Amino acid sequence: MTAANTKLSRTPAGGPGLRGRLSDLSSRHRSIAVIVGMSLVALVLPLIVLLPPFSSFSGQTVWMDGFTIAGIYVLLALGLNVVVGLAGLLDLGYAAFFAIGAYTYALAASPFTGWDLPFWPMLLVGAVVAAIFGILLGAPTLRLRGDYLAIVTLGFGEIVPIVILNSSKYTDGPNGIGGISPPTLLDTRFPTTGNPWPFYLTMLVLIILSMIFIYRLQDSRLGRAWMAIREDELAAAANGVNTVVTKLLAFAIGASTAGLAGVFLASKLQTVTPNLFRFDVSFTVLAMVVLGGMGNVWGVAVGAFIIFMIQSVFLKQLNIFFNNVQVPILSDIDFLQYQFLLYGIALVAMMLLRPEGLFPSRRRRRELHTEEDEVFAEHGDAMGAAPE
Amino acid sequence: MSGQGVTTTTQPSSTSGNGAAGDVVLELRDVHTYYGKIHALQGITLEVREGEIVTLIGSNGAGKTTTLKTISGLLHPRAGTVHFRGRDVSHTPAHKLVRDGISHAPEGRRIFSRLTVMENLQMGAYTRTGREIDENVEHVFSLFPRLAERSGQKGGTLSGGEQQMLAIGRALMARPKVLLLDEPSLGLSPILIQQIFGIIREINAQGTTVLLVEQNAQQALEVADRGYVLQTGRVILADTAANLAANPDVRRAYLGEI
Amino acid sequence: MTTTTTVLSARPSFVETFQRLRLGPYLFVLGVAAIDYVVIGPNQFVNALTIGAIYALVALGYTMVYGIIELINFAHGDVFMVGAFTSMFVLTQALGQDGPIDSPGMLAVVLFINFTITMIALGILGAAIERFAYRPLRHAPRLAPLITAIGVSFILQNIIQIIYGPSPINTPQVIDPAARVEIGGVSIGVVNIFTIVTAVLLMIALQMLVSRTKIGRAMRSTASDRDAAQLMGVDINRTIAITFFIGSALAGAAGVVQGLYFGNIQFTLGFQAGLKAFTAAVLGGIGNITGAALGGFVIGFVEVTAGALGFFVWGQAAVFAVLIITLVFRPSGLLGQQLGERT
Amino acid sequence: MKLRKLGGLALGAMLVAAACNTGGGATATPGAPAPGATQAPVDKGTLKIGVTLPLSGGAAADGQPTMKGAQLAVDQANEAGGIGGYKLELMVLDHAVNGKYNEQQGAQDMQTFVGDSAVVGVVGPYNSAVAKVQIPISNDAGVLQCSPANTNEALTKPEFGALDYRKNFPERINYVRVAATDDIQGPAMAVYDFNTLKLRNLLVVDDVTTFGKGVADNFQKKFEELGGTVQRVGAPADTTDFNSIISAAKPETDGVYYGGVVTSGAGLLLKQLRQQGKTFPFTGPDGIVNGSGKAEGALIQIAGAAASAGSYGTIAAIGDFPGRADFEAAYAEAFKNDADFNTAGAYSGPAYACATIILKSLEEFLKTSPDADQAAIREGVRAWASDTSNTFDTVLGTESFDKNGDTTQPFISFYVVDPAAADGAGDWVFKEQLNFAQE
Repeated sequence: MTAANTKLSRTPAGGPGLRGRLSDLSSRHRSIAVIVGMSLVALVLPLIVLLPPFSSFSGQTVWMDGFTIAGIYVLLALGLNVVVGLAGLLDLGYAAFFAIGAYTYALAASPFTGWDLPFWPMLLVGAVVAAIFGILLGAPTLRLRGDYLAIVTLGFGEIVPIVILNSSKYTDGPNGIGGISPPTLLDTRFPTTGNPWPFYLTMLVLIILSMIFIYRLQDSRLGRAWMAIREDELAAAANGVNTVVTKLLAFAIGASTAGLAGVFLASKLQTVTPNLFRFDVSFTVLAMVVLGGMGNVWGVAVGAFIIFMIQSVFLKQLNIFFNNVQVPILSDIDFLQYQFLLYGIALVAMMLLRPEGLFPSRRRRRELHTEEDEVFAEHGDAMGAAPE
Repeated sequence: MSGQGVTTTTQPSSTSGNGAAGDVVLELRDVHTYYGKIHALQGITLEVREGEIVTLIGSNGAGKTTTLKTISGLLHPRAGTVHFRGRDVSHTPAHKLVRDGISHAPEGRRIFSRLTVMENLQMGAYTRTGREIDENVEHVFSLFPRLAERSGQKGGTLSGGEQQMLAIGRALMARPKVLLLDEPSLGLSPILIQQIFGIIREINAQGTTVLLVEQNAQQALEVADRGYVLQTGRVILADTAANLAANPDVRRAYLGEI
Repeated sequence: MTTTTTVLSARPSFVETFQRLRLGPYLFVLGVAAIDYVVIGPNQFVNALTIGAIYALVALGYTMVYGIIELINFAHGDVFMVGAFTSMFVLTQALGQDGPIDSPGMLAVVLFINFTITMIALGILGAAIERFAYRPLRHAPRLAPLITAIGVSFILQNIIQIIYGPSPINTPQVIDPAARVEIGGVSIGVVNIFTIVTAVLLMIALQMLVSRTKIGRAMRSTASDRDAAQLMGVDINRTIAITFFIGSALAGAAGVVQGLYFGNIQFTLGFQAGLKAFTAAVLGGIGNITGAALGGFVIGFVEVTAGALGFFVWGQAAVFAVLIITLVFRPSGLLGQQLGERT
Repeated sequence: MKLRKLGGLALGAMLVAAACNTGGGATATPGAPAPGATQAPVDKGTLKIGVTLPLSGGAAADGQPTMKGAQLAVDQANEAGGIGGYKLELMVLDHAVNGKYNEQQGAQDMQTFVGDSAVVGVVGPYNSAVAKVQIPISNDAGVLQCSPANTNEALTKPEFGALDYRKNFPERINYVRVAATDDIQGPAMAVYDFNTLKLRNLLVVDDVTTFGKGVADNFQKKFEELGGTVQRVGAPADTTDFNSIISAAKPETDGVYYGGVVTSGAGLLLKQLRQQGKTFPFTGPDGIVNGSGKAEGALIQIAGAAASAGSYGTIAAIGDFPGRADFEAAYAEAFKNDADFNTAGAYSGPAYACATIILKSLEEFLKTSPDADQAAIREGVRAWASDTSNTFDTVLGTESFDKNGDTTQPFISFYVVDPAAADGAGDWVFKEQLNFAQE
């Protein structure tokens, strides 16, 4: 208790005044840093794949298409990081919001409904619709303890695909929705093959905007409230934080980012099916956030990118490589198949050995390493195992 | 101030037979304990002799409860040692110390609310077996007849005073050499407080050494043989209870005198 | 479970006694069962009781672990799955069985050995998971053990997948699945009866263990107040390990029963079953053993009723809907205390 | 067929040593590609045939034998000296994620193929759901895609919404398939159930997938037209407990149709049916005809040989073709070193046929334009294959495609389980095949 209070007092109250202005300034710098950093990434990635080890696998357009899909996961990880990393709420059904975003656009711009609403405003609509579902789910359950939320979201993540599958009238069920319009800019439709630049750059802009938005939130009063809740909800409440509203905002913002990613996916694939949003998407994104470093915006972005590339390129190449060279045991191992074994080992090892992730934020590392000593944790008499 | 004879009371059940003062059963030497990064005990040195009632007094946050937790093994010192009957127990876990003879009735009673009174007592004798338990239960019931009446009731349904009796009775079930009592009078009516302190005397008279932490310094110094005054994790004063009760600084700071 | 009989002798102020005995939840479940029986008929009712019994056995592990260390052990569903595979291994490799056993004596011996070995093996697995994956994180932020549990779940699934492959695998049904007996004019499968009776017996045994024995008291006191329990001389680590052992052993028993009943198992078995069993535990009031058992049966009713009424695909959604509704309107579940209640 | 010897050029890089031995088999197989007889033996480089299938985890049992069918055709073509001076290379991409087909990965793999200008045609996919995300990409790029196994009618037929998938170039047919569609396969079994098995009241269960629900819908429509009644239930593929469905079946039920593929579901449904004493016929589409009682994860293996008696299934392709024995022998010889997949699967032949069609189109195009660049070759192959007037001699017989890219020889083959086959483990045996070309 005392420990939590002292920790809490470390975070300033925010608001106007010199300190507020200072943090404003630093966040503005951060925005510039994000723009500069991501622009560098945007330039370097297409160039690096022209170099030997990469260029031998596939051509630049293929690589860039892969990067674009990886960007979807980066976006998802950024959003889930708000929920898990910043606010400390475990969301295990994150793919549900991804699905909601994707189906929102699929219904808005496909022959299934006959509508053809433009992509750009739909990005926002998809995000808002996902956020609304996030609030509808979160409002009643966020009052409960954090691990209940994990289970409720897991259940929600299961229900959404089931509902989509079985509401053929509105979603065409397992058939999915095809013929979704790609985005148009200045009356030109984005090419779905051949020229990957429009989708690539769009994704990049989405990531930059999301990162800046999340950084700003993180440095705001809201961000500090999230951190306070993550550390000690009771203490946060005692310090005047409206915990339910604050958690709800984290949940809604996380959901809306997934919605954004969903709209983008639908326009990129031009077809959506319920199968795209199974629980393994939720768990993959969670692994990305944990491995990247919960709470660290850059960390999870980089983590997501690397993990996606490992699973979609590296493991495949490993398979092909060992199949070709015919190493006795290794060529029998199917590396793709054991992707989740690797995730599992990584999650456990990470929590035991390096809970702050591969790319930790400085603050998070400090927090996670203070509690190593024998602490007399205050356990309440929450629930006895007593019968009757 | 009447007080029990400061160090002169002979202990009827004292087995050591080492004179009136008794052996040192418990000794803390320069103990430093932390909560995470918070330096809660900053070098506590104290001793408790067999048969004594020793009290720790001090304001909130002085480290009284932390000292008890460090002795009973719920916390372990980062520096310094705790010796119990000549053995270094600084890093012995709590559940083993119970077996060795240290019982701790923690602050806030911490009784098992969903276990019955009888089950709570049985838990107290967790380290004991068979007939011993029955004897101990009888012993506790003789000290606290109210508990006998309520033995089938859930601990959570007891009144505050009854819960305190249960907490003390439960601690006694292990037949401790040293009983650590943390704020036994907290939240009780004056009559009940009198009753509880009477029982503490009785327990002590029956041969149990008591280390008592109390907000109610007045009462504590009345029953205790000696006392230590703690402030911000340090011992600032150690003396007989009578002397402490007479000390003007103590009277001003802890006994409510202006 | 036993309190239902006490009400018959209750004379003074019925309402008062009713409230004191907290019979509401039991009557609720009985009512659900009765209505369900009328709606879906005896055959479906037996189906519901059977799968409900399996869910209940798995739910016990969730509830015990949550009760004692407040961790949702995500890996528990997969422990159940490992139990099913262990049982298959024991039956086929150690006992050389591949189908129904005719001689009742022989059958009893085989089942006894199978249950014993599987439950002990799974108990050890559960305790080992606790020791290596959860204990080091006992003082870490809450999120850490939850994430570890998810990792352990992946690891268990993939290890079984590596050993037995991804395809569903047949496991010997030593109790002839076609054998049926007539009870009250209803033809019931012998394996159904065996499943239900086994589950109920295990639950009663667990109840006795928890309420009557020293280790049971240690578990309850640890759940109630870990530090106070420690001050009583309870070895917390050992008690928590034993809790994991018992919970996992019960999941192992559920795995045995699963194999006997369905005759086919797959490495993915644990995910769905785990979610449903967890729902059962929450519905019953997590931390409450009787509640978990009741919850398991209710989930069985919900699922089977959906199937019986022709909404099979909605069955799973209905189970999760039950979970969400429970958490929203009665987070303490049927029998549990209010969340976070400190008395 | 004349084999032209090349100076050991192509032989060096052969992955499968056994391919050397299949030389004789290749000439005997009607579908063996005709090598570029008229071309001068110059090395023009390598062209690629893509294969997009789920190949790992639980999907391996479906994907691997199918992939190997295509591999056999390409190996044989290389052994025969390549085509038009080009060597051929199989480019295999697996879109199973965590052991199950994954549409998004399938889309990415198709991007990889279209992004590699050496890819002149693609064999696959296996699952209709994956085709739905791949066709928009391959259509946009104009890459020929030949699926050995897709049966969902919406992929090709405009009246079922196929134009949604080839939105960019609706008139450009780049997706062809050798399997009959579900609007043929489903009704075919409905007629068989009604007329041959004399069933009237069916329990129809589907696995709530694109394929399963689609084929069951088609089945139900036809069966009801014929005068039967249907009780319809959806049960997701990972369902293990069908007891409540079985108990809920109407008392007059005299048979079951299962729409879907076997994960564990169909096998458990069959097993639990028999355990509840229901001995009526169990029928289904190609998804349930997936190997003998010895094959891991196959329907007969899960349900057991005895329980599988009375099971009937269809294959949306020709079952009894002239060169079948030869093909299976060639396959077994070529892959005898592969412990898991050394016998041909239900879609090995169709995949072999698909590869043959791509190779044949390539050969014909190179005859007229030997010096075309890769982009022109790609388009030439697509145009030749989708030209409704062209025919292909394949292992499945003579194939040609209609204006939507569907086979003009939509055969449905009927199979029944013989519990005594496969040394008592039970296996599917061929009963009859019908050509639904005029439907």
